[in-house]
Amino acid sequence: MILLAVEASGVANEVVSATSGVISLAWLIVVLPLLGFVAVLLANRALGDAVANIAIAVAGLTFALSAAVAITVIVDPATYIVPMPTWIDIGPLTVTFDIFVDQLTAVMLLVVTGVGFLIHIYSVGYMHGDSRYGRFFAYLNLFLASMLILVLGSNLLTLFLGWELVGLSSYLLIGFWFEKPEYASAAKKAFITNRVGDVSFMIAMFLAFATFGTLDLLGLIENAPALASGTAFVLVLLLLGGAAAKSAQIPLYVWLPDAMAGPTPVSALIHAATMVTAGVYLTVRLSPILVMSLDAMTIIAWIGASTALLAAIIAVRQDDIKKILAYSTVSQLGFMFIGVGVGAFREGIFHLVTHAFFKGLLFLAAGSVMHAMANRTDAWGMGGLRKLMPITFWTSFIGWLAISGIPPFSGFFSKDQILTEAYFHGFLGIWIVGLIAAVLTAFYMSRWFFLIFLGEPRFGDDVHPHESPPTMTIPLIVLGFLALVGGALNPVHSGPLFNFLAPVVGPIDDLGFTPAGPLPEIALIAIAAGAGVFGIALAYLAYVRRDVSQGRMVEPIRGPIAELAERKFFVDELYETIFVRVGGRFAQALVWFDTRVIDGAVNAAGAVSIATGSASRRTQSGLVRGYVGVMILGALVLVAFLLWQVR
Amino acid sequence: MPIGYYFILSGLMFTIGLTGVMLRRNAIVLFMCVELMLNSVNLTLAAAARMWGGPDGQVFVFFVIVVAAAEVVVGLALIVNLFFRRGTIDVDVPQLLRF
Amino acid sequence: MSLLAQAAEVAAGDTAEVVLFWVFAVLALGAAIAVITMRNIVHGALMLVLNFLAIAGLFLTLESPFLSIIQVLVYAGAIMVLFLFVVMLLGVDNDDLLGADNRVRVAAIAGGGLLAGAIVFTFVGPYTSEASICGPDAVAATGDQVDCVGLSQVYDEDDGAGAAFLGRAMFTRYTYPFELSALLLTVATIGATIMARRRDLAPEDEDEADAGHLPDDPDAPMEAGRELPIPISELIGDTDATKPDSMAEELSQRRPDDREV
Amino acid sequence: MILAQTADLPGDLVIPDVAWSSFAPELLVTAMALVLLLVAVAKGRELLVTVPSALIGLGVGTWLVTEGLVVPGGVTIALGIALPALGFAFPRRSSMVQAWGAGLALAGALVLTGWQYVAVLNVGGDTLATILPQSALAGALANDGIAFFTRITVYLSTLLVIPLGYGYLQDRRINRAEVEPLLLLSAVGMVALATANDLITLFIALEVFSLALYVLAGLARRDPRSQEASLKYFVMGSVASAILLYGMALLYVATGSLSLPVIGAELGALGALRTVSAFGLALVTVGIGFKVALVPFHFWTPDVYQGSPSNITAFMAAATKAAGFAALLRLYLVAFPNLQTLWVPVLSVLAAITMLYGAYLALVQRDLKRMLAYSSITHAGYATIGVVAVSNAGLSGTLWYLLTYAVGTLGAFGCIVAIERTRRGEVTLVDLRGLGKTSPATAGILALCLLSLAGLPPTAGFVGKLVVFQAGIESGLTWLVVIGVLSSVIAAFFYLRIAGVMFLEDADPTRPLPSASTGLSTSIAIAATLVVFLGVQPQLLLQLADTAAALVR
Repeated sequence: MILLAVEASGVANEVVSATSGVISLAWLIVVLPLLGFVAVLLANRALGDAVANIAIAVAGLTFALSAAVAITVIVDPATYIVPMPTWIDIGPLTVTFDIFVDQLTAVMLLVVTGVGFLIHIYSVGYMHGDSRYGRFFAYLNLFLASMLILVLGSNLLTLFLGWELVGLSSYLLIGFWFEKPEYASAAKKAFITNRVGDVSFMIAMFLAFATFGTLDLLGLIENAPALASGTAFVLVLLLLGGAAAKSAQIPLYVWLPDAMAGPTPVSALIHAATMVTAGVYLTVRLSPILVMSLDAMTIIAWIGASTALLAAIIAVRQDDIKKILAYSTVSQLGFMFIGVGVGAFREGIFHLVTHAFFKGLLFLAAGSVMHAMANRTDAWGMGGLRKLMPITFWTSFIGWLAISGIPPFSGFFSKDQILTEAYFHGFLGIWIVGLIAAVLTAFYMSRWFFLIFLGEPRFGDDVHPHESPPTMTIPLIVLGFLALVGGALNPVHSGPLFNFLAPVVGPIDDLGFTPAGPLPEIALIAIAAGAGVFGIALAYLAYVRRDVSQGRMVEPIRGPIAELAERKFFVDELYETIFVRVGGRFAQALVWFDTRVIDGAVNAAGAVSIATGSASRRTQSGLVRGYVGVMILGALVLVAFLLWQVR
Repeated sequence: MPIGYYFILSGLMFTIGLTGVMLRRNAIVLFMCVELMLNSVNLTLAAAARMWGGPDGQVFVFFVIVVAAAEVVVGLALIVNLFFRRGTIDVDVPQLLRF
Repeated sequence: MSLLAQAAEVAAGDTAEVVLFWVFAVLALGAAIAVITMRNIVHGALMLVLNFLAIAGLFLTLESPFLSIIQVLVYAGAIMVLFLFVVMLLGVDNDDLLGADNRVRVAAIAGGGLLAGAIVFTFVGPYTSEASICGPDAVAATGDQVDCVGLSQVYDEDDGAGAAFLGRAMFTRYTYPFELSALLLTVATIGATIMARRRDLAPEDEDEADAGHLPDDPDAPMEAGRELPIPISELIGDTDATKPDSMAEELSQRRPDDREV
Repeated sequence: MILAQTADLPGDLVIPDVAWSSFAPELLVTAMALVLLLVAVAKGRELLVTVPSALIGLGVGTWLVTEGLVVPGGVTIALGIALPALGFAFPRRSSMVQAWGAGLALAGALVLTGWQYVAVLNVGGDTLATILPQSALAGALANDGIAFFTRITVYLSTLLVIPLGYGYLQDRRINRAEVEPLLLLSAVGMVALATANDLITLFIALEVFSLALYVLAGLARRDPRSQEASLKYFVMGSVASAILLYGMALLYVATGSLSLPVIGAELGALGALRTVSAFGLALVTVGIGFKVALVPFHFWTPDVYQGSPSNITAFMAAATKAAGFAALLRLYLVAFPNLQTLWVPVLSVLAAITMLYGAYLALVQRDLKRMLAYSSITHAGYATIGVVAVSNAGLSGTLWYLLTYAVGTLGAFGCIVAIERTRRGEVTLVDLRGLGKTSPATAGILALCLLSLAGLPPTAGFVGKLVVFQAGIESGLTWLVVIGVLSSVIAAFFYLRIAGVMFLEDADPTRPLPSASTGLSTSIAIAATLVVFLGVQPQLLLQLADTAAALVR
């Protein structure tokens, strides 16, 4: 097998302490946006809308610097450590702010700052006239800085710092239009779901420290082969918990669709291109640990596959053009996790990059459409925008074909390579699920595309769609170009990106994978491409041939699953019941305990009376004595326990 | 007299004081119960001093008496203030702070 | 040798100690029970005095005559006078505030009984054997029995009351707490002046009206909204009461329902 | 008579050498408290008091300098000069003199603490080591890391509380002249508690600051809530200290000593008599658990925190907790190390319950002060993790945690004071709506402090939690740390809720804006700066905490 042979090329990086040259300036990549954030906030009142220029200049500079750093890494591949001040130094735990730059970082840097820069520009047009225009750019800069801390941190703890800051700034950005209460609550939901993942991440960190005695990425990666398989299993699952929250995987994906409440550039930047990929980045970064537990990797792969499938099913019946894209993002992230889980780390990263291009593009296009349609988002109220918005149409066209996996658009290569790898690594079930998800992807994206752009207009005379201003179309064109040619990064399995990343991802070749079947690579490629075409064809039959443009329009996809999909499989309601209602009962019970029980003197002195509590609330007195009573009860329990212990 | 009887006696007195705190709502009686508890501790300390044949316990008794005096002064001032503001010395009547 | 010291010597003697212990013990316990059960505060206070005096007597049997004097002077003399003074000042000589509910009483007494049981359990045995009789007795402690050294040898001959014995420790080893106790009394004095001042001349006291948002009548119902704690569903939404009170409702409301145009 | 007697006594009477420098900061603060009391009494004739005390200060300072104690001498002289200067600067404004005097004394105490730290750390051949013996005054006083670090936390908190409450007290017209002296004296009591090396000192120090706090809680004498808080605190506090005292007495019965290290040694040698010591241990746990508010001995906390004047609440939350934990650390690590098998499980369970219970109940509070009270209960649980770790890392972790908690909570209460100044009554969540828009500075600082309390990086609270949790993991208390992390996630809910109300909701134009006096804004700003500084560059003080751990025992 050609491609199995290539995987053996893992040559370890040498570690270089960068004190001179471009890389030694890498700390500026983090500091610049931070300064930009502060500067924009401070100058907001004085400069008015002109502050955006500061933010954009900062983003541009950061991008330029990142490009320079990336070029250095390409020219001279190594792991660079830029020494920075110490953060925490207590006994065995030493944490520095050192900057960590290697091939993977370089890729992430380019994606984050590149897409980030484009979205800064796009926001000039999109956010024009907003009352908190300046503040929006400040938050964008803050987000950029947080994401870069995450990417450049040389230590799990600094990575975590970025991880939390990313959550915080995304909270601010999702809730940016807090005038609508549901937006504010979407922000809270996102933050809280992420906090749940953080528990897992923090425990993983403690476990890693207890196991390795260090939190340095280098130390972790070096010592990973010595890991016991049991520890590795637990550690990887804990890491997965953190990654799943940030990257919106089952069961923690629920926040992402709601997060669409934020301004569309935010959706494009945070919820498509950068923040949500943090989980993928984390797992790939720690892939040497991942490969120590194949069981855990299999779990990751299955979580990815089921997320890809479930989100794709839900997306089929969404009507909000941003919601469709949101579920599509969840689904595509599922593909990336499939990649990570089946050991196709580089393919996962490749898909991350192409996804950043085409999903960023699609979101921006959706934003452009909303801009034209006076912020409407219902796909059924659109149609026929092809002629009215030609640039948006053609760029969306590229994005649509890219995400549907049609050759030679970028998405085809990355998705196909993940699925092929799944097949060759013996994950037949995942390969099949992935194919189904790919068909569905092509289907719902075509539905999205057809409903918006084709057919006759289905909106009234109150809106007058028009092409967006150049600040918005230029980023569209750039991203469209990237989505078109992005596949060239790694057109075949041994492409340039693949070789570039080879030294930094886990050693996959000695894991003993066996192909799942006799199919040759070319057949797999054909099947993957066929899946995309099949999905598009289905959608064409359902939404174009059936003449969508008539005044009345009926959703052709029906049935119980479709209904379930429309209600998002009641996952929100389920969580609501579990956490909010049950949790609420529990809290109320505790409060009841703390007030009524303690409060009512009657119940003060013993568990006996607690049982019969409410009956004897006759005397509302006894506060202090109630408190004293419980204190004494506690003392009695303590005394009894300790006396029992010594006897 | 085995020294343990003193300990048991003072322990019982302490318990009585503690029970009184749970039983009574009158702030003054409540403080009396606290005094009872402090005194029983004094008895324990004095008996222990005798048991160990050292001065530490007796010194502690002395200091406990000082503390008790100081506590009573502040406590009674509080009660007087409370009585003039609210007209009662029932510790359970003021219930603005809860939940 | 002072009279008191002689009394202590007699009191701490074998038979006399036993007799006196039981007399004072019964007195002390009885008085203590009376304190917590008597309805009349003045009677209760007098019972407390009796209890203090009984303890003073017990101090005598414990070879600590100096403590006995202090006990009578400070407690029975000063503290109890203060108590009685306040009782008289407030004019609340009748206390009908005994915990009204029988269940409280049962619970409190049960708790007290448990604690008392634990105490008895702790001390009976090691501390109540023959070896624990104080003084240079012939019975040596065996097993987990505890020996009682007694104070008779450590007192100087001319220090029958143990004052020098106490003072030596207090002003050498315990100088620092002694100084701290001076601080304690200062704090108590300042505190009492702040608290008990009927009217502040300057600075002006807080206006009565300023506290007007609170019900003057302690039995008045709570302000609206303070009665119940927050329902937890509000935690995720915001503070606006008109909102749907759950995430799911919000989500379902947002779902566009206009598929048929 | 007594003198004659001592002359005749045999040679076993050793009057201890008093190393005044061992408690120099407390002396300074106490002296200032007394001078301020005199100033208060002098009423308009402050110079009559300040000039003589300045002369005394100059004299003592000069003597100290000639004795080679340059730093304490310098501080004393500086204070001596500052006193009449204050009188001149604020003629006929005794409350300003009070505040400035108290602040200066506390700043001086901080300087002296720093000096002591350096002195003790330079033990190698330096003369200062003899000036500051490890245990001064025949062992009544321990000069170890717990003492030093708690001094920093307590004096710093008090220093921040004084400007923080100045305008507030004036607004509510409860700025009695005795407030600052009481604050100073209770700070001294707290530090004395942290330095106490025997049970008597420990108990008296506890009473000193408790009595002061009972009074301070009831400072707003016409506010029934303040009255109620004071009474409740007093009743429960005195019962708790009686229980603590009985526990101490039982320890004395068991070991025959009141000195903590000796108790520690004796408890190790004890065989069958562990019953009495276990009994004592249980009761001491109750008493100290009450002071630091461990569930189920926490019930006073919400009521008292809510009812007391806000600046006093801030003081209670920040400083009392530090002092209480200092005593807890010393008791359990110095006196009870041999009973570890007994108390480690007990305290671990208490810590677990405390963390969860506090966080869960804070969720459903409307009143901000009450919410912070429950949050303070939660934080007591986190700090306890460092204690049950029974290691140097745990010890330094707890000390450090208390410092981060103190600055965070002071900042938060400072913001509440700012909001409360413009209205009467409690501050509820509704009062905070849209504060991010109308008063971004207050809202920003409050959010920052809350994030620190929630333990989000890069704030001080994160480093605090990290250090404590790490110590817990190292000692194999993974389950406790997991509960801690869980509880901190629950806690994030309500901290975030406050931030959300401020930033993601519309302002109510009828609500008055918060107003901060110069002093208030200064201390809030300092607290916020510390929150960030300790989060981003914790190194300096972490090192101090680390050496603190090395100095114990």
